[in-house]
Amino acid sequence: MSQLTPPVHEIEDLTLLEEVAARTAGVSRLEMCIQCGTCGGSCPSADDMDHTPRQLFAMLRAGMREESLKSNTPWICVSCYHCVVRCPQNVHITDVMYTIKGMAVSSSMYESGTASEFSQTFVDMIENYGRSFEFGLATRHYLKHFPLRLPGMASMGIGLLTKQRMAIKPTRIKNMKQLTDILDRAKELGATHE
Amino acid sequence: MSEYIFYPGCSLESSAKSYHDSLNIVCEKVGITLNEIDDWNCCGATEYFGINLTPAYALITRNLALAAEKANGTNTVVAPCSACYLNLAKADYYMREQPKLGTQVNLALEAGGLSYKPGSLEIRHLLDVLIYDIGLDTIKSNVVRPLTGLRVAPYLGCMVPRPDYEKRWSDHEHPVELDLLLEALGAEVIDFPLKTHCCGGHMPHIGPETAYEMLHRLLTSADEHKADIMATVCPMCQMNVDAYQGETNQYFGTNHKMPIVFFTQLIGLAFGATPKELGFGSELVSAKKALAKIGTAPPKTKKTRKSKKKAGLPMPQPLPTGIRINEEEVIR
Amino acid sequence: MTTKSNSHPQERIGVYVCHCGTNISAMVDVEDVAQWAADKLEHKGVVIARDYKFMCSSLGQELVEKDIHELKLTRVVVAACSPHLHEKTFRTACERAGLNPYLCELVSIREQVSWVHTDKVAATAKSKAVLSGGIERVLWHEPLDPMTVPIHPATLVVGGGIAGIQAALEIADAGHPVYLVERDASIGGHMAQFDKTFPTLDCAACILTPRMVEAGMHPNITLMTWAEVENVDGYVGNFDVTVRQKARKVITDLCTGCGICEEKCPKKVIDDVYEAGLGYRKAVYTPFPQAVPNFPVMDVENCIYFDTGKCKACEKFCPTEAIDFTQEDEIVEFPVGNIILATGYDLFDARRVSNYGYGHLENVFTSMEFERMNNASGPTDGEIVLRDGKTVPDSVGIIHCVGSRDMNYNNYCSTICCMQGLKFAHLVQERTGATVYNFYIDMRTAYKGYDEFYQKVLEEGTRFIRGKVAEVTDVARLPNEEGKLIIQAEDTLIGKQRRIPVDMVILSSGLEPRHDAKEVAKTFGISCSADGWYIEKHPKLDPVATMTEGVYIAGCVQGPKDIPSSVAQGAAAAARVIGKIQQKEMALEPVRASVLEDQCSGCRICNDLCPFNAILFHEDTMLSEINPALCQGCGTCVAACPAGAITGTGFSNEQVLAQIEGLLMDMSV
Amino acid sequence: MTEKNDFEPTIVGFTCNWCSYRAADLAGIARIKYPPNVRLVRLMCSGRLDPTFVMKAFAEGADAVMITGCHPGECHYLEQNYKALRRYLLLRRTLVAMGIEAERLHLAWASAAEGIQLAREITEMVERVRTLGPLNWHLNGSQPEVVSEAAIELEEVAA
Repeated sequence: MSQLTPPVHEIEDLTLLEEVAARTAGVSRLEMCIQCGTCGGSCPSADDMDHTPRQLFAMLRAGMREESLKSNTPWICVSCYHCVVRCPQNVHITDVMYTIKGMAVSSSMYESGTASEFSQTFVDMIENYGRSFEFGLATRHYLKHFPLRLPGMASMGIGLLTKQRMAIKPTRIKNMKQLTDILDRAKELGATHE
Repeated sequence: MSEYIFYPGCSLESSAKSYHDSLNIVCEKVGITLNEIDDWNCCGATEYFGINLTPAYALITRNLALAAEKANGTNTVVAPCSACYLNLAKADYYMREQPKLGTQVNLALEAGGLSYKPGSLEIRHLLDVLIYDIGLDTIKSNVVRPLTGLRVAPYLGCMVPRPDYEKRWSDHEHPVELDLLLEALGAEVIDFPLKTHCCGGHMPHIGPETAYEMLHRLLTSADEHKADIMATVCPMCQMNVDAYQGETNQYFGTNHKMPIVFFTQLIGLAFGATPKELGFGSELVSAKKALAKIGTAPPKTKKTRKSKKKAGLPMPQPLPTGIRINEEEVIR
Repeated sequence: MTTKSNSHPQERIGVYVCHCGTNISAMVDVEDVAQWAADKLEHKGVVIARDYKFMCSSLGQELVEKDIHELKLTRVVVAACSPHLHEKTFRTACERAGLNPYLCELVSIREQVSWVHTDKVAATAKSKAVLSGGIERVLWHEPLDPMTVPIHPATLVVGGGIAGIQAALEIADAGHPVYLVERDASIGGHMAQFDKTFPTLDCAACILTPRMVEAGMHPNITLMTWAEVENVDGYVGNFDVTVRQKARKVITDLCTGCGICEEKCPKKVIDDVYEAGLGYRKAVYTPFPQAVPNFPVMDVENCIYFDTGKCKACEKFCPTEAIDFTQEDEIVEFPVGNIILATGYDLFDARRVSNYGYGHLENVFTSMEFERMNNASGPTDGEIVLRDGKTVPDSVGIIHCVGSRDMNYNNYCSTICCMQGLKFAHLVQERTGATVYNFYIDMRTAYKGYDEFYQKVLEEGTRFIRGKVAEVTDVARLPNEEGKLIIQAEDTLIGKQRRIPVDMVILSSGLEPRHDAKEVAKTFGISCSADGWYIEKHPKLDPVATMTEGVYIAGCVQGPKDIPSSVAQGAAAAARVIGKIQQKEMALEPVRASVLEDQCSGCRICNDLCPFNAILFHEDTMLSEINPALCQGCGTCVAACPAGAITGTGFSNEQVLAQIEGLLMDMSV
Repeated sequence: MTEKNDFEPTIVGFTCNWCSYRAADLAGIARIKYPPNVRLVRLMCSGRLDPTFVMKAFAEGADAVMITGCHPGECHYLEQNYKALRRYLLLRRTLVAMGIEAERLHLAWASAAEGIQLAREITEMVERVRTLGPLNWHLNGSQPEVVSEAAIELEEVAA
């Protein structure tokens, strides 16, 4: 059975496939893939992926570490879980995608930053406020990655603001220290991606 | 009076305020008391898992720990947001499936003086509670302004019916719960084939073209079925379909004008609340025109797939559409 | 130490340790084991301990026989391979030498020692322990005589599909009486619904109906259709069967099968059974023209007369006054010696895979619907058309593995669907010229002539896409998809998602156990795997027998299989039964439980525990008694008897407790 | 630590003639390796398992006992393995009451086809018992008489 995020040195002798399985929350069943393609067939964003999920799993099996972690596939995954409920082998595909993202980030393999930086920006918000903060997220993210889209989007943004659907000031939870302590401890414990 | 622990989630505080307002009205009418978790934090949406696993689960579980502390007779947490619902449910389920995760998360929670025993809470979506606890009969009995004449596309998106760890829904692809609920309000519910398809998720921020494509599929199908309005259970779906409809139109050169509102807004309307107190008007694609149809006679051109009755070969009967027709329990 | 010193001082034990070539001796020091037994277990009664290259060879057996004669051995222990392989060999050797065969014990030091361990010292030590356990145990063995029971010559065959028909004909042809009981109105089973059969493309009806007629006319076959087995009592050789003959509402002695009643019946009903929901029948009907027997049955639920009290058109027009609205079910009882279960399968309900749209999208068809559509006597007179009843499709997609090889539905491979899918591809192409796409995970075309058929279909130009279909939808994205069904799948050989627009989709559905398989298994006292297929006695060496003596299985009831395999199993089961009948009586393994009358308190706890209803309670004496012919020797009652009043031959408490002692002889307690 | 690792437990395994004993045969035929610490007793059915057998094994010095049978629903004798399951649960309670760790009694299902699974179960069991260390229950003050009394009590409830 898969072990949760053991320190890196403990899993050195695992194959790439075993390592990904071991780093995935829950029981991934990744080794059970029969390469049927249900995932790739179900995926609403497959057209934009470098590899279909099935191909990615074959690459993990073949030990193609660099190619797997550089693939844009997990970043294009929209977490729709269609593949998960249809997978005949009950592979926890979406969670495996999260794992690959994490491994790509920690090994600095994934370079086209839009997706990973969106995640990082989001996480930074949470770590600062305990809540997500859409206005700040949007402006920071779009200024950096889609400056050209901003004028076109301004009307939407103004719409959201005037309809009071986007707060200009973030909300912070009361016991931010508690959350920070928990997250810091969690990061020490799961020193997976560092 | 049914009491539930309530986890609103970040969206309901800002972009999905109308969801919050309307669900409060609906819950009050049907006798649901929601006790909000004190000082809850963000669930991490779909973003935190990809960055750091243990903190992602610790982040979610802090909420469960806070909720369990004030459980006070009830152990059901209601989450109206799909992503929140899924994340809370997933954390609870995976910590049971893989006890080591639970141990590790609890070690982290300890740093904040908290703890949570996996499995001690039941995490459910608001729609689930309305259908299976309150029941369609109660809903029906509260209807004072039937939504007759309004053609509604029920839209659930992904994270409510899937992955469905606890087998709470009638189907993963074509669940009937939302349809039945909207029918109970008197609305004309279209057989929306994409009701559990993706709205694009976080793609508007990452690869907008991918998102436009998905939104285009949804809008085209809803238009083809002559829907007046879409009703959703998910703040992200609402945001994407509503806020990025303009960009999608630009990208494809189309002219979709499909309003999308929260299902609780429609329930509230049928229950007699005013559009204003339900948060109508905050949608970017206005629902005004659609709402004007309430009470009017349904249009003559009634074209749904089911109505094709021609001399030909008999169609198989669909599986009985009773709610929750899941697999028989297997002893193991 | 609680171990008694030799409690059987009079016994003289011979111990034989086998080398099995080097299979055992490479990992176990067999000489040492034998020497140790001779030295250290002498006080247990071991008078000779030998090791030998091949104990199972005739020389090895002669060694045992010679020792029994010369050393007056009263017990024999052989340490060799698994008792499932050679227990019989050594028992027979003992018998030849005049020793009761049940005084021999085999202990396994090959499968459970030499082949699974890697440390010779530890393996040798374990061998000694295992041998010691066998020696302690054999001391408590008792001479047993196998029991014999007479075999009733009649056989019950349940299920009139091709497997059941084959079995019934074989037995009947051998001159023995057969009761063939079928739940539906006619025999023929699923095969009667098919049009062509793979890979030869024989017409199913052409090859099946002669066999049906033969079964219907055979003087040795009593055909009972529209009937169900309600209860089975008794045991091998002597079963008592109770059958419910459901009311046909037609007097078969008078009916000539002219069909006028069906013609005149005003009520049209969708035929969910024979026509797979694609066609209609009347409320009084024979399921198909070649039905055997050719008598109609009345569908009371749909009959206008039973609903409103009016109509009776059938009665009015029947020329022989054969309609009887008052007819009731009848209970029929008869004895048989053996039973063959050939109750077949249910087709997987494709509506459960909601992403394939069956029941929702009108031009999605199941394999059985397509079979009927293809059949010249079917609802479309053999025309392949869309649900509108007239449009011939230009393009057809065939989806394999529907409901099979999928943890969400059935985990197993249904084995027939690949060939079925290929057959459909051929038929569509031959009859419509449409473009055909087959979507598969793995192409499984094992067995004679099957892969050749795949070659043929490839040659015909069917487009094969390797990928399990994700969904079938009518939501078009591109103009060429408008008005079509779109099959969305990953073409795994190119690693791209593809959307193929087609006019018609055929789902090659898998096979499932009958919905009532578990209850039926209970009625016949046999076991059922967790998924519902019946369990054979041995998956390789005894595929048609069950663990219950006298009950055999044939065809899909044992697991998904095609027609040739079903026929082969039907014949095989018949051969087993004929063999039994001709023995006239049979010996039963004397592993049985019995009640020690003086210790039985009459508490009746054992009565309900027995899975075979072998325990009888005598109200007069207030004692329980075990019918040795019904008892299968599981020992549950022995373990449960609070008074310790039940003993199980071959597995008595003394034997097992002694064996445990022996096994742990090296433990210093 | 090293003391515990040197300890080689002795485990008595009860097998069903129709499934787990055949699984053990199959493991042999397939040459699957597992530690030699388990000694098997063949019964006709796990339902034949008399609680006294387990007590006897402990009394004779076994460090642990393994009960194996057909999967639920697959019993050769219809459903006697459910009775084994019940007795197993009762036995575990009794063992705990007597000061023996519940982990020393283990129930595993293995069909005739599951040689690999049975070998894995055995390997895991040996590892578990190795960590538990030897069963020194006589030194802990329990007497064999206690065993037989408890066994009698069990027999009464076993039905």
